Amino acid sequence: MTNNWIDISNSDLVFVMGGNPAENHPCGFKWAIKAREKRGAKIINVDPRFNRTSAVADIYVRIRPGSDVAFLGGLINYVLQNEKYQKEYVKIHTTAPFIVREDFGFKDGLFTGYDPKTKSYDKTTWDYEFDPATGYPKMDPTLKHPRCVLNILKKHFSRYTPEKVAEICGCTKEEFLKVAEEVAKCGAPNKNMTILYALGWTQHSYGTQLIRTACMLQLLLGNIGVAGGGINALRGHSNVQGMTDLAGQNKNLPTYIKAPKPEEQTLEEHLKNHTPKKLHPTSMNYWANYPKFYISFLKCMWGDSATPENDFAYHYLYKPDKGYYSWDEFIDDMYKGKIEGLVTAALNFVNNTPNANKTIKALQNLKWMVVMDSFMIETAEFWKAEGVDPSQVKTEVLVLPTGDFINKEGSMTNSARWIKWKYKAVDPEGDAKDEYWIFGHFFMKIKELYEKEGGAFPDPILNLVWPYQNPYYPTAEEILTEINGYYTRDVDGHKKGERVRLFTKLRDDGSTACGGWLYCGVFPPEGNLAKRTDLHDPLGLGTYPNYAWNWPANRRVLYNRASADAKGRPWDPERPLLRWDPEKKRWVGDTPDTAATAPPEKGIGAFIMLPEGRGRLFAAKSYATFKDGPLPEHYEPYETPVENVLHPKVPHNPVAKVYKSDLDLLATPDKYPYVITTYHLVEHYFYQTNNVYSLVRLFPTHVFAEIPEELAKEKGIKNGEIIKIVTPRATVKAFAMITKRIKPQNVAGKTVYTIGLPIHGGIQGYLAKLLKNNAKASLANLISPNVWDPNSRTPEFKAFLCNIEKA
Amino acid sequence: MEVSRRGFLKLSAGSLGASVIGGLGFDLTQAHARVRELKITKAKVTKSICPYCSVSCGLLAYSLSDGAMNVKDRIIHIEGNPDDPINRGTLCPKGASLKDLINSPYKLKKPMYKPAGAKEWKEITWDEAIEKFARWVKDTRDRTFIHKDRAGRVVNRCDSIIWAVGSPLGNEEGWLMVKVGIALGLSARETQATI
Amino acid sequence: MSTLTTGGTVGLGIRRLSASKEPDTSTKTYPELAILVDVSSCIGCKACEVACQQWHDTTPPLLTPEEVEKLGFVSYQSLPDLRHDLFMLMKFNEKDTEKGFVWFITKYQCMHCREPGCLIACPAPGAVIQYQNGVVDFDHSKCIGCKMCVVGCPFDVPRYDANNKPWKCNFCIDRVEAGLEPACAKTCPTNCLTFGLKEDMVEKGKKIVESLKKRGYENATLYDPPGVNGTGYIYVLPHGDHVKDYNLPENPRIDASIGLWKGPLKTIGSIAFWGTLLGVFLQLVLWGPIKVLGGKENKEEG
Amino acid sequence: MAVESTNVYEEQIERFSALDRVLHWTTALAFLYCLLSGIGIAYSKFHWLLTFLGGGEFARWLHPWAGVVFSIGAVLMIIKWARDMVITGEDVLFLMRIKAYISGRHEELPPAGKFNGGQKLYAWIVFISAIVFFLTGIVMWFQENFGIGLVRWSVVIHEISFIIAGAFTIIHIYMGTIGLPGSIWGMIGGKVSATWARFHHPRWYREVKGQ
Repeated sequence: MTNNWIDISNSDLVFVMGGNPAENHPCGFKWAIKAREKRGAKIINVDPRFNRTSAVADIYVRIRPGSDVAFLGGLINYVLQNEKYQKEYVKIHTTAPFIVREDFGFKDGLFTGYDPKTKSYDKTTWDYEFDPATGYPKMDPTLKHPRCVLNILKKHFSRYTPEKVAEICGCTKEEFLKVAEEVAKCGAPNKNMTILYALGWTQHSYGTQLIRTACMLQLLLGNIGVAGGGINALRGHSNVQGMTDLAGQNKNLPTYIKAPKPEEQTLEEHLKNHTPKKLHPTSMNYWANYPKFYISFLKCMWGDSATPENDFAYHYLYKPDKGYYSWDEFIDDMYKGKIEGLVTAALNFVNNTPNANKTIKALQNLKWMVVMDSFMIETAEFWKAEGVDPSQVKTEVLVLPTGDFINKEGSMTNSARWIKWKYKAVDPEGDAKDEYWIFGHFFMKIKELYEKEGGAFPDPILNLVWPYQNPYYPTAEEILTEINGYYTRDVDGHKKGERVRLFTKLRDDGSTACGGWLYCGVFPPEGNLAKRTDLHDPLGLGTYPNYAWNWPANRRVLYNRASADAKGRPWDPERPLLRWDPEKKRWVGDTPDTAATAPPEKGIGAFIMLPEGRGRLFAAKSYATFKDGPLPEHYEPYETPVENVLHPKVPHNPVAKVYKSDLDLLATPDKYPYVITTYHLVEHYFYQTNNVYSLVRLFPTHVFAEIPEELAKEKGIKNGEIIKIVTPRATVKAFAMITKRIKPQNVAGKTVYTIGLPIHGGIQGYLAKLLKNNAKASLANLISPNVWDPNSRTPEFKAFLCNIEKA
Repeated sequence: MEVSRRGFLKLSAGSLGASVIGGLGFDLTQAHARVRELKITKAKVTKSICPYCSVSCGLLAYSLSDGAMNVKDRIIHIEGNPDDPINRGTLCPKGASLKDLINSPYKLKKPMYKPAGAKEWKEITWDEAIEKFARWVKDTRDRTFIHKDRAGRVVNRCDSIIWAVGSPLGNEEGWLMVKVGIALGLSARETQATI
Repeated sequence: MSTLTTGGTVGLGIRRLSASKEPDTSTKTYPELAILVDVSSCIGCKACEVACQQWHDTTPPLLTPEEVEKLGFVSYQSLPDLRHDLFMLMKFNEKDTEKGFVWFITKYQCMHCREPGCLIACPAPGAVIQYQNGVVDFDHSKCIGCKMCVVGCPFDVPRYDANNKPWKCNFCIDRVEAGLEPACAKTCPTNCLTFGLKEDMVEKGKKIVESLKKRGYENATLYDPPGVNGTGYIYVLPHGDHVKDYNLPENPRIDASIGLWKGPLKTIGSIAFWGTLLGVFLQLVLWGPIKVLGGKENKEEG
Repeated sequence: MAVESTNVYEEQIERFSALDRVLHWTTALAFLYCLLSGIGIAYSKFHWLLTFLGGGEFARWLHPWAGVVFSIGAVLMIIKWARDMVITGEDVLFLMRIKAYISGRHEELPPAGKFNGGQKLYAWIVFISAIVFFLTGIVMWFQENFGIGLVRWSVVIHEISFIIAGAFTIIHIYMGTIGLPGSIWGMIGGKVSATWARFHHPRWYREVKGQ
């Protein structure tokens, strides 16, 4: 989240789309209700289903699953055509004035540079036109130039007229305009809109672009960096933000520094490729400090054996050849037998990946598998799945019982980037151990094996810094010291081993070690700031500067410099998130993006992490663009009942990751006419809560599908009857819950029915006993298609096709 | 309520008279209701964070005893932490039922192992489990380690072990697992951020 | 003997007991407590239902698929009705109304009426207790299991277990006595439930009703039924003209039959009972037993 | 004051058969238990009564079962005695002159048959109230399967019939024991003295004597 949970209550309009916070983040959603109570804010909810967020929303609009970009594109078009964007903000805080290259274009659903054979883009044309003299992109502050980013947007989104939006989304024009008017009001400087979204937007084959549409809308309305504004992803697990930062996906080492590529044989080459150059004189371009973070990370991993002479042990790091190697390719490679071992901790592989049958088949090709969890999960018992003969499964499986959150001390990072500490209450059940113990023993054992027997390239293991007093049982605060970073030698007044105060102090000469630069500052010499519980809120905007610690540098709202105009005066005096105090010559309020004493006149851009120093309305190639285009475009889900009204020849995202194995079949509307969307309920959390008596009890039907009344009448399905949801991949059995909350929609001239299927089936805990032989066929992800967003590798769970029959 | 001597004397003549007629002199005084003792009065309270969604609500976990040594501790009640500025004492249905998650009968109690082709789990000790875990990783890594790729470039990686870190892990244990994964040079590393 | 001693009980904040004389409670006064249910911000998440069940350590049943199919009961509601091991229940009702589709979601439990039907109907002295803070609770040691509380309750709340003892929400009186707030009110994520003094809750409720009217809910009302002298749970209902759809009774009050049965009939009964006893006693005294007269008086039968 | 006849042996006439007596006393005992536990339950002033009837819960448990016994007994009574209890013109006259009856001036009364007007009236009160008790009792006992309105009013009706039946039962018990000396033995031993019969039930006496 750019802002934080309590900040939502500072908002004038809470726009909830692509997410159901009332059900999936209830205690966070209170702040939207408080916004209504405190500021008379309106809550708008756009969702295919009338869910429990809609029950308390002021305005509810039903759209067809998968038509989100059309709706948002329509809003951008409305804001641009009616000049409702915040002109002053757009001029100084976004890349609107930047001029785009002449040869960039978009026609019939494709951007320039598409190569059908490789199904990928050559992105050279997606860039600015550079001024040879300064080396910076050309700009037109008057925003008149036809190819300045603002006009490029105007042209691109001109096709998203209210009529077209109604046609694609299945809502009425009036409904759309009602929302558009409310949203447009928030273009005013003193009216802030916050957008709350979650997996409803991410789980599409064009999820990343979908979210960018919302970011661009907020930038145009001047709502980024302001109190009660921002783009707020309501993330999944309690520590998913922490694990995204620290555990890092394949291409990332902890805190978003990159794994080296094979062609970057020396550290110096790697650092050159990943240290961006400024694209505007006022840009702070903070990633320029990449070398400090990288070398500090190497020092943290391999300590003394990482010396300037051996490139700080750069060669110890693995160099993957695939650009981005994630779940989809894991399954595909396992399915092809390329993977020998699988180690998962607190992750239910089978239930969480689409087309679960393929995953179950893939797991059978493994040699061994180690599962660490506190419950017996479907992944560990894949050999008991439907139609699998255990005697044929050669995989050796090891299940290690781990304690859960209450048995471990440590910190968790919530969706608003607050790092909060928790204490251990009781010991784990039975012989279960917590992960500190397990990895302590595992590492010491494998190190011992390498010391005794040697093996392939043992150096990174043997020289790994393992600075724990009890190496077999590391403690939370020892590890937090590593993550926070410490001085490796006495340097300018700091003792060896003293913890670093903030990431600005990190150095690239090997004198500092830091496991995660973003988290540097959580554990200064004074003590563990994650444990702070001071409830003072001087600004009254819910920032609570002294409660726990917020990466980066305890900044509670990202890009808060953008909440003030060129002279440092807040757009809305009533919500002064950040103000330049001329007497004190300092910024006052939340921790500023820029240096606290940098006067506004210097004009340092608010978006300090971007080379342009400004919000990117156009994802130029010069800095980390996207695989499927610099601008969002409405593409139909891979399994859709209607053709793409805007460009029939290119119906789907041309660059989406689609797999073609024998099990990866795609449904077509003729045999599978109904759209189906999968989602969570407030009563359950993924599959773990099937082991919790008082939650399984809350839904008598345990596993149900929400069927519109009209469809049920047509099919003669009674309430409570068990029905089969059929897709080419598999069939799921569930109870039929006939409801009025999903209604048929008229989309592109066709009547489209939508069916809702909560994902909480499975065989864990009480469900196996209750559902008996239907349990194995109750897992929602048996039927989801193996289609993934190309940038973030999120499966398209939210919109695909199925047919329903009586069981 | 035993009727104390003073209480008995307070029985004014009027009510005494009525009771004689009514109860033939029997005095079955009203023992009044006693309110149930607050079940968490003496319990040890620990501050923790709900493991479910990313609001990360602060909560108070009350355990069975006051922390004395000779007690096998157990969670008896969990409610929201009123001093956490985000949830301020509130919890959703999942948070409110955390006691049942922690004390669930389905909790795994022992390391278990399934040999190739077996039909049932076998219980094994922790030492054997750690031994197997380390042995498997070492064998696969040694066998499939790629020092140089086909183009002769030093890559030092192992592609054939998937090292998947789930999001329920806290920052510290998650980072510890990743640190070991990087040290082993595993390229198939992923965190549960996108599924 | 059901007459109240003026000593102990009142000291404990008890306002009145079932089937007992109403004591004078002027010595100590306690503020009346209430919970405001602002239905307009209730997201139906059932956190209250879980918190209540967790605090009271009850274990409501897991319906098996066969039971579900037989009942045909498929809804977001966890069970069709309150039970002896389910003190409160979130009721869901999907309805197309003249103002479009509305999802009526209501928290249902004992309303802690100020004129409790259960207490009035209960014949066992001391079995139903009303504290001065308005909470109504059962005392199983006094209850004889005659189920008159079920007959008397205008909201159909008390439920009997196998020991023939009634159960219902007791406003977490143990928490309230210890100075805490009820479990449901504390856990409610969106502050739809607010716990406090009755007058504060009524005032806050009225303010919410005003703001709802401004937001287009013209017939928003504050549901604090006068038929039972107001309740411990008061509801802000956005659609005040659809009280029935909220699964709440339109005009809950003490049924005339109970008033009749506990009031006049009791006096008539006592009069009849003592009257007859007096009658036979007078007959005995005035004319004495009607003996068989031997000899002269009844010579006509001869 | 009238003097009781003192001769040692007096001719005894059988008034009630063994079956009558067994039937009467089982029904009477059940009814008595119901009445007392009814008072104990319904009237808070008499709640202490329940301690003598087995405790509050036990009394509430036994009350309906005793009611069932009473109802069956009453039905059998109806079958057996309804014919004798038909109220005739004479009985109405008898009731009109009830004041004479209770003050011992028998001469003004029409000669009574086996049962005089008062006894017949009481019989019918018991028969009707038994049915009412049974119906309303079943509704209150298994109240889950009845509408709440029906349950509430059956409580009221149950109490009304209790008041009526209860009052008359007090009279019945009084008359049967103290009010008319010698009649209790008719219901216990089954025989009454000839003079008793001739005095109280002349017509019945004449029928028995075959005149």
